[in-house]
Amino acid sequence: MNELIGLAVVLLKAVLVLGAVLNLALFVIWVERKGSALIQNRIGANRAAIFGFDFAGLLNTLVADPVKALTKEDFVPPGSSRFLHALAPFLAVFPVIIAFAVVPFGPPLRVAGQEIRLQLADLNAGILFMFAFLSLAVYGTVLAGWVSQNKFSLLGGLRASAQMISYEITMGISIAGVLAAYQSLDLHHIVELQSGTVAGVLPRWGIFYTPFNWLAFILFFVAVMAETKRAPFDLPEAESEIVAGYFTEYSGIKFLLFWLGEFAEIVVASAMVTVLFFGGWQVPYVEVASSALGPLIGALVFGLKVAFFCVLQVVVRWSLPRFRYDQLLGLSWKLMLPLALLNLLATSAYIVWS
Amino acid sequence: MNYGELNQWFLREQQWALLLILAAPLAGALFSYCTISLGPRRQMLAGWIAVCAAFVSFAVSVCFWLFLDWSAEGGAANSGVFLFPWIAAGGLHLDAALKLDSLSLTMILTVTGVGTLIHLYAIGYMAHDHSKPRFFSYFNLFLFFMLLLVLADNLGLMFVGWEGVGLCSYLLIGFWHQQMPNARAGQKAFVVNRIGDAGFLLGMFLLAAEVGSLDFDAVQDQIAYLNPWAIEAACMLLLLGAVGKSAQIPLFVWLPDAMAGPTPVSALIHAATMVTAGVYMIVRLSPLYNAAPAVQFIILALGSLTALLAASIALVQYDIKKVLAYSTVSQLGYMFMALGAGAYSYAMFHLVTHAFFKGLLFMAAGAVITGCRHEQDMRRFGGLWSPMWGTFIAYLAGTYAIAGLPLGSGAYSKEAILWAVYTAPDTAAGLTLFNLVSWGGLFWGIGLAVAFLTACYMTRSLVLTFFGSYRGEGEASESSATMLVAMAVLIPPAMFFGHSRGIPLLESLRPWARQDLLLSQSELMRDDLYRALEHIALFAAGAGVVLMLLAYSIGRGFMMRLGNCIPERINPLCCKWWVDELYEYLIVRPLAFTARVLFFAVDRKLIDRSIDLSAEIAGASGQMLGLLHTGRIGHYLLIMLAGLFFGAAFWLVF
Amino acid sequence: MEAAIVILGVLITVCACGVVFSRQSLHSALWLVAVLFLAGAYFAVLDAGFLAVVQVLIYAGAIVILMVFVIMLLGADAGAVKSVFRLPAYLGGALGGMLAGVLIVFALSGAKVELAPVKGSGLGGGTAEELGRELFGRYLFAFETIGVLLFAALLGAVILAAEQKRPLTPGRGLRAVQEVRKAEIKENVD
Amino acid sequence: MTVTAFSLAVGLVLFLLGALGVLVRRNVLIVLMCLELMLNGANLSFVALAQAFGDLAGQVFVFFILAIAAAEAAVGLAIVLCVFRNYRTVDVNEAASLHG
Repeated sequence: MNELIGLAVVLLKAVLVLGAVLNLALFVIWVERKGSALIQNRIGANRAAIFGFDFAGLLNTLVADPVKALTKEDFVPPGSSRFLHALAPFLAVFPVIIAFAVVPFGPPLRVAGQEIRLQLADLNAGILFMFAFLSLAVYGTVLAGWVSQNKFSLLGGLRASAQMISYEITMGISIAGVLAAYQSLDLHHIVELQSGTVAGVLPRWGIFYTPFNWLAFILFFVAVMAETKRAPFDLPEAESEIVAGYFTEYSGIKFLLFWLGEFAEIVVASAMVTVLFFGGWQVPYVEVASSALGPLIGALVFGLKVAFFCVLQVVVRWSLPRFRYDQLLGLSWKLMLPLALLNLLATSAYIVWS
Repeated sequence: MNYGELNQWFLREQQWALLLILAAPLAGALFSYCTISLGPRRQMLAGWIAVCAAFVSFAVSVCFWLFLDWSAEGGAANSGVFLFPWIAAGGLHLDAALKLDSLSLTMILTVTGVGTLIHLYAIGYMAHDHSKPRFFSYFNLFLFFMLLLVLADNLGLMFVGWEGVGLCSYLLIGFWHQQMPNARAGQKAFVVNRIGDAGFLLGMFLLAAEVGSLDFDAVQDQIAYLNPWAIEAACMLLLLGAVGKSAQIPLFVWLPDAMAGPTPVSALIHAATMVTAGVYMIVRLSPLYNAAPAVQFIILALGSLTALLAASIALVQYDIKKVLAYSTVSQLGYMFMALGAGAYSYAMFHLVTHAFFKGLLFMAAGAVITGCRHEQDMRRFGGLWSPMWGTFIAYLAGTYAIAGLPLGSGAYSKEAILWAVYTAPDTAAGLTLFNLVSWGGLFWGIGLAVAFLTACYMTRSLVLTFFGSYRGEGEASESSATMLVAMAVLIPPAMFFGHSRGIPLLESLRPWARQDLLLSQSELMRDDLYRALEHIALFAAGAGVVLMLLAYSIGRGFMMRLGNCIPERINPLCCKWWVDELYEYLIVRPLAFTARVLFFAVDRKLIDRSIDLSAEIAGASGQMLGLLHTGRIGHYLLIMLAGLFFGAAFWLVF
Repeated sequence: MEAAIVILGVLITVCACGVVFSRQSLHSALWLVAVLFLAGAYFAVLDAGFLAVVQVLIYAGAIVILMVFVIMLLGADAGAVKSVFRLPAYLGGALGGMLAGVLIVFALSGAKVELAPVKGSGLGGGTAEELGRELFGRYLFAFETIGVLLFAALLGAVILAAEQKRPLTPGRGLRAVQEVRKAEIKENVD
Repeated sequence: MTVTAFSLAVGLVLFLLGALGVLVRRNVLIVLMCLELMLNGANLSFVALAQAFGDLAGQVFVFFILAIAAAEAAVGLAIVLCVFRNYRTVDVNEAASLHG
């Protein structure tokens, strides 16, 4: 009997999480459209309106774009296999969404004596799980680049694979120090550790956990942005150079899937940052877990933090120019990797001596 | 220093004296060779050094003969000297020791006596030769080895002398080695001698194995305990050595060819001394031979056959030295007959007389050859009795002696041998196979025929050379003084030594004589059988001489017809009974053939080929293995997989 | 025998056949990713959680991407099957089959070998801590050598693949480099 | 048919398919992939036996195999690049100049 209940609970959580992620992704799309307009001092998307109300462009991005994408002709370039052409966007989206399964978005809910973790899958090696699936995301772009049979997309794919591999390493090593500090890979446990305060004043968030975590945060944040192939690092789809890079040949729903994948990745990135460095659902100076409304407040706080970082990423995207390819790789291999190693060294030294 | 003191002094120093006999010729050889550094004019000094050395050893031998009592009653006096322990291998102990007894005394007296005279003769003969030092040093070296052979106390040392003598004969025969025939003659002599020596060696080894020591006395004592067959075998092998050295039936081919050497060499080595070494060896081992009746019979048969053969060939020879060479072979046959009959002392007696008259004959022949400017063919001689009257007298004396005419020394020794052969006891004469006639009688008949033939060919050569008209070119001139003196000195012993039977020679050789042997003049005269045989022999010799004189004076036509009835080519006598051709086809040709076959077939084809083959195999397999490396990774992986598969299968099965 | 294991086993086999028999190299690369992903899942089932994630992260995430990168770089399919000579193929196939036969018999006979009784999954799910303790405990030396090996491989790959502007001749000291630079400048000037 | 036996069988099949691929295929890249396949076969067996014997050594070993596979793939691809630069093809049989 309770297995069924367990199953039901998991299904409920799964639906909940999926809905949250997709909505959040669409919300970010809207934020980007409006945000970029705001930054560039223009009005942004407001054509789609029902009886004159455009709900500040929301209608445009949430209803008009999806409908447009759905109704467009799904064009497959001649000579490439249909199946692979369809597989690429799926591979781009699927891993990112699954990566979200490990994110704890609230303190455990005590219902009828059962303790339910507001976390879809409580894995021992949680963070690695996310990394693993993020690294799978690369195949989407690479496959797309190769299948669309043209030089530009091929170049896009190549650039994507090189970029992803280099920044994945930096990402891994930068958080190694932090995880060493937390002494655990289980995200839920990490967030619990971030309650309370450091030296009375600062909340015991990841960023203040060890003297060097701020460096780890900066490296990690930059690496994650590179992973999402946006903003300064959007070489694989650089419009000016290689005509929208790997999804040149895509249109309609496949193009939308690529977009969705990208923005989902932004959300996952922000989620990782908040969980690791900004205390996930922890509220400074307030014991969220113990209070009755804990789960609700935790989830709300977590959502706010993620939203804040999404907006941050959008702002960064529309303000920094694009890297050149060798600068991109140079940055990763020559600057960020050594820094990450230094950080790891310093953090482990700190852990040993403290 | 009267005679008595001299006698005492000599008795004390006799060991050194014995050594001196040997040392003198050796020193002579070394010094005469040293004169090679002097100018050509002064090289004759080598000759005189050689003569002096020979004379010294002759003088010492004479002293021994005088000062020691050799008569049999006083116990055979002998003296010996021990030089140094030569071989000590396992059970065999050979030491270099010299021994002198009546037998070796007779030998060294003849050897040194005739040797000195021939050295003197050689000075005259070799006057115009360019390498005199080399010649005289070889001559003296020969004398040294001959004396070593005679004085040796055991077979080992005797063998050293035996080989040395063989070496010197080779060197001297091939003295004028610039001409190929002389060199080849030298080689032939040496090879044939070596075959004989091989027999001698084997005999020596057998004796050493059986007796354990090679000393003559030790052998003599052990004879009773030896296995009879071993004795027969040892005697047979030693006989082979003697036959090789003394040029008997199977191995006599080298002696006629040895005439290629200078005449003094022929005179000394191939008439007087070396060829008699075989006889001396058998006499020295007479107790051994007495115990081997079968071998004695073989010796008797061998000797008579050789004598007959050689005498027949000598009849038709035109080269004067060849005639004398074949006569030597037949006279040696005579000596072997005496040995076969057990009359060792008669053999020694004939040996001594033969040394004298044959030496004389050879020196005379040499004088004639130098006189006629080195012409050797008797058909170019003739009427030389007037220009070379000295040589004529010498040759006449020699012929008189060798023919066995009455009162000649040859007669006495030949008749004694004939008598010994006739009365040879059947046991001593060995097997009476067919009991028809006792073997002794048969061999006596052969001996008589040989005596007749000897007389014939000697008078023929005398007549052809000295009577009739001179058929050669140019003027024949008498030879130099030294040669004449040497010949003159040798004439009396050659002619009259026979009478001296009374001299203790036969007496002293008693230990080596058969019991029933008549050893003194008086005994011989009293025996009527001996007197009968003596008359028959003298009649045969006389008939031979008279017949030849008539043939060449009156019956010349008859002689011509007789000669032409059998063409030269197939006349057995002229072709020397085809013995040389026999050896050529029986031995030399097959040997050469097998050598060639072995070389081409076995060595070239089999051995070299197999080595090259292994090299080729290695190369080929390397090549094949090379193919395995195709450069394709697929193949390599395949091979790895195959290995894995077989490994697993192997592991699985076991 | 859980259903998952059987399904995973079958899926892995199918994907493996995909890798081996697909004509295009990229197809086989993708099949390989599938195999690795499923293997990761299989590890997870076999109480090796950390290993599963690491497998997916490193294998699928890095190594195969490298291969895909090379495939795309070389346009590998340009040189598709050219030479006709197929003997090694058939031979390989046959031998492979035989080997398979032997090994399967080998495994079956092995299966009879009494495996140690499953001591309960005293494994603790193969979490990172235990593995870490093992790795830095008993196998520290091996871990260090693996580090050295990886460094060597890194160097090797870089040197091998680097575009050879100047041949790796001995004596590429400072002076040699300057000379070459001078030659290049001269070239440009002409 | 216990879990371990089944896992061993699957590992074996993976290994065999990998070996077959390595032998049969001509494209060197696919050969490399099949090699990875073989290694995975081995990994699978290791983990299965690790679970069977309850000893972590198996997993540690898989960890090392992983590292080695990475190194091998890196160097292998570098070599493939060199070969491609010289022979203009990746066909294994073309690059066969090193022969006896």
